[in-house]
Amino acid sequence: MKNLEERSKQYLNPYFGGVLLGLLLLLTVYITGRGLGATGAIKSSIVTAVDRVAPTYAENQAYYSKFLSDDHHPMSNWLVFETIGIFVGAFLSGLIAGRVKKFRIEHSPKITPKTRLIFATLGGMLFGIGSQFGRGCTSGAALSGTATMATAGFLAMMLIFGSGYLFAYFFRKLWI
Amino acid sequence: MIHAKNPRRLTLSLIVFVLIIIVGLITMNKPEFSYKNNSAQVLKSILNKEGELIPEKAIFYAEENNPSFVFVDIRNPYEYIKGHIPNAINIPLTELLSKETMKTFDKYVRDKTTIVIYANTQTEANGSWMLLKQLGYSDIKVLIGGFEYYSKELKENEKVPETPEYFVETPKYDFAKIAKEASSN
Amino acid sequence: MGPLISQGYINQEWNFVIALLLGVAFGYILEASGFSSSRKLAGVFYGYDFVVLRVFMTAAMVAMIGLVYFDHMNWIDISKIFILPTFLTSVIVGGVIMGLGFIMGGYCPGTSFTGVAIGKLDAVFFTAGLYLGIFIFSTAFPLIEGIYYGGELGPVTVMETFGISRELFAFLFIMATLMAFFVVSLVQKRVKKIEV
Amino acid sequence: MNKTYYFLIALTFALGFGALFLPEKSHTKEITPEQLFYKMNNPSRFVTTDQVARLIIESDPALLLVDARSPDQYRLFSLPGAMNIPMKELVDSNGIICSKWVDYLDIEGLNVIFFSNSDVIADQVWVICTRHELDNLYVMRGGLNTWAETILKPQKPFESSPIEEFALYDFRRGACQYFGGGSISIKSDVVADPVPRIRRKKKTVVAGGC
Repeated sequence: MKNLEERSKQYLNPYFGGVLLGLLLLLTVYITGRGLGATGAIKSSIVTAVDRVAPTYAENQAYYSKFLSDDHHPMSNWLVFETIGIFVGAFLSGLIAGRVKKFRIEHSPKITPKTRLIFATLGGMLFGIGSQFGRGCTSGAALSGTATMATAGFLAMMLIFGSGYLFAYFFRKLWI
Repeated sequence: MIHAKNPRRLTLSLIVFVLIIIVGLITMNKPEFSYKNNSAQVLKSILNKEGELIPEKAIFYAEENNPSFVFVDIRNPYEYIKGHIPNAINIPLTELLSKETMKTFDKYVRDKTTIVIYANTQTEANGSWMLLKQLGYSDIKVLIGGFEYYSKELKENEKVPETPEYFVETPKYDFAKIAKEASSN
Repeated sequence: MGPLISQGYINQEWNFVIALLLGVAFGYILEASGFSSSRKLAGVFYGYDFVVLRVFMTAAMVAMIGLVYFDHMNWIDISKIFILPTFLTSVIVGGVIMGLGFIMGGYCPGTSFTGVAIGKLDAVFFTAGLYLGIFIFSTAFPLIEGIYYGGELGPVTVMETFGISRELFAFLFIMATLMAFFVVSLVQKRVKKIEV
Repeated sequence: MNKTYYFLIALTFALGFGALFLPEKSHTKEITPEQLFYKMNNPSRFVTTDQVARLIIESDPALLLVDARSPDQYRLFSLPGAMNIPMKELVDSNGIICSKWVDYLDIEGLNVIFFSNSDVIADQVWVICTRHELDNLYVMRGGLNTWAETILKPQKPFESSPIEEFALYDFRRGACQYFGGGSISIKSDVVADPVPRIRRKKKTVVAGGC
């Protein structure tokens, strides 16, 4: 019993996690015909917000209007629901393993929490911009794209990790 | 926090995955029919007219009961009884893809017997002929002119005109001229 | 048979319920594999923790080989699944920016959500950054439209790009993955351990 | 390393290696032979010359007439508004219908009627197109020969014929007047370029997103 309890606090064996994730991806493709994603929901909520605040601007601007249509609300999107699910699932997992705690910041001892937050925001911002260029993020473009053998997905995977290694040296203080 | 070291669940999940695939491969139902010839090959054989049998030859083969030709009447049994090419067998169109038919056809293929499909007209038999061609039967012909022309030919027993009537795709009229006449009337 | 939804086997109304359920499973697996920790994620770039690479490559491998077999067994019509269109300029620019964002932020979008869910403040800031980034992109879109639509190749697959069969690519991918796992385990032994 | 991992590596390798020996599968858009057979046996794939004449006179917007004969014959005479798809040039060397034709034929809600001098060539084109997942295709029974006999040179029915025959005759007389006037000048030298059509949107492929 104690063994089981201890194990529930551990992370999954990474390969086991990978097989599960692969099977989930396969199931997703089997059911919906496309892969998993994450940034799509953020895009939808931004489009909705901009449309609410400045409807004429949103309609006339090329990128927003791409995702606006009369019969279809941008938030009633497959990815929005999927993203809500991600939060719920992660919270469940964290709850079971006892990892859910009040707000805390994870950082290398060499930097202050403030520095970490600044870089987290900057990183998020870059990732946001990059994901639009790449037409998907790590899960949407790289993982799902590679699994469905799209050239773009394969390229995205190589480039994300490649440029990560390229820049790793300059940001080593953040992590080690 | 560390990762679980024990790969038991990993092994289990991977084995389940492999089992799904193995079960899938075993239970996979093979399609009964599949195309052996693509449309380019079919079109080629249509254009070089190798699959057409003219009625004069058909009469000749049918009367001497040539064993290397078998006539397949795809009309319904009623029409077949009313009249058919001598020694023709009757496979109604609806039965064309049935197991028995396939067995019969395969026997003819083994015996190197040419199958000649016919119905009342060439158009009526055309679909079946093309379908069988696409399914990979190479030694299969269609009777041009159909049974209508064949029976008429037998009755009248006349000399064949310059451009035989059974080449239905030759224009019978000068359409442009008729159209002009129609407007002047 | 598949994809079930676009083939009409599943009613459109169930679409969002399914999305939610798949999302729950996705979030659960990500969190349980340790993707809610940014230092674990960043470990892949410094050699002290390769969980990202292991999970990611295994997942891609399983899904890829699964699709190959499912296609062969006629369980899924592979011509009807979504293939990400390739815009060469756009994906190169995007990939490099994303890599930079990854190393600075320590998260990627999906994992940052799991971080938020278990209460990581840096994940919250990363997610806020994501909003900001996408907003900046959308607003500045007229300026960068050229890059966004640059180098269009359409929805091509690696089979078309490299001129090899789907099965061969899957096999090569598996080989590369197994090799990578082996190399990575060697590297991890030599690098100083960092407890996260 | 745990010994189990050797087994797992072998298993993964076997999966990948096994994939190499899967028989090749074609991914061309085709209906199965059974489906083709089923469609072939549906008699409603034939339309009469009278029906075609009526559709042309009513200038039905969902109608596309396709002349399957050679361009030479098409240039001499064709039905008004018809486009020319010579049977010879229907498919490319891989046996797939040339995309320049698919753009015209594969449009939601469009009814395509094939015709030739008789109906054999039209029927052959019909079979090939139907195999390649094209829908709403028809064949004009009797082709232009019958067209000439019924529409351009309608035969007066016998005195004893039923009233329907006279009605049909009247219609054909009217149609004859209609077609006699303008048909020669229509599209006499334009090959395969009728009204511009919209390319059909592929609706089966799901839209993506991150």
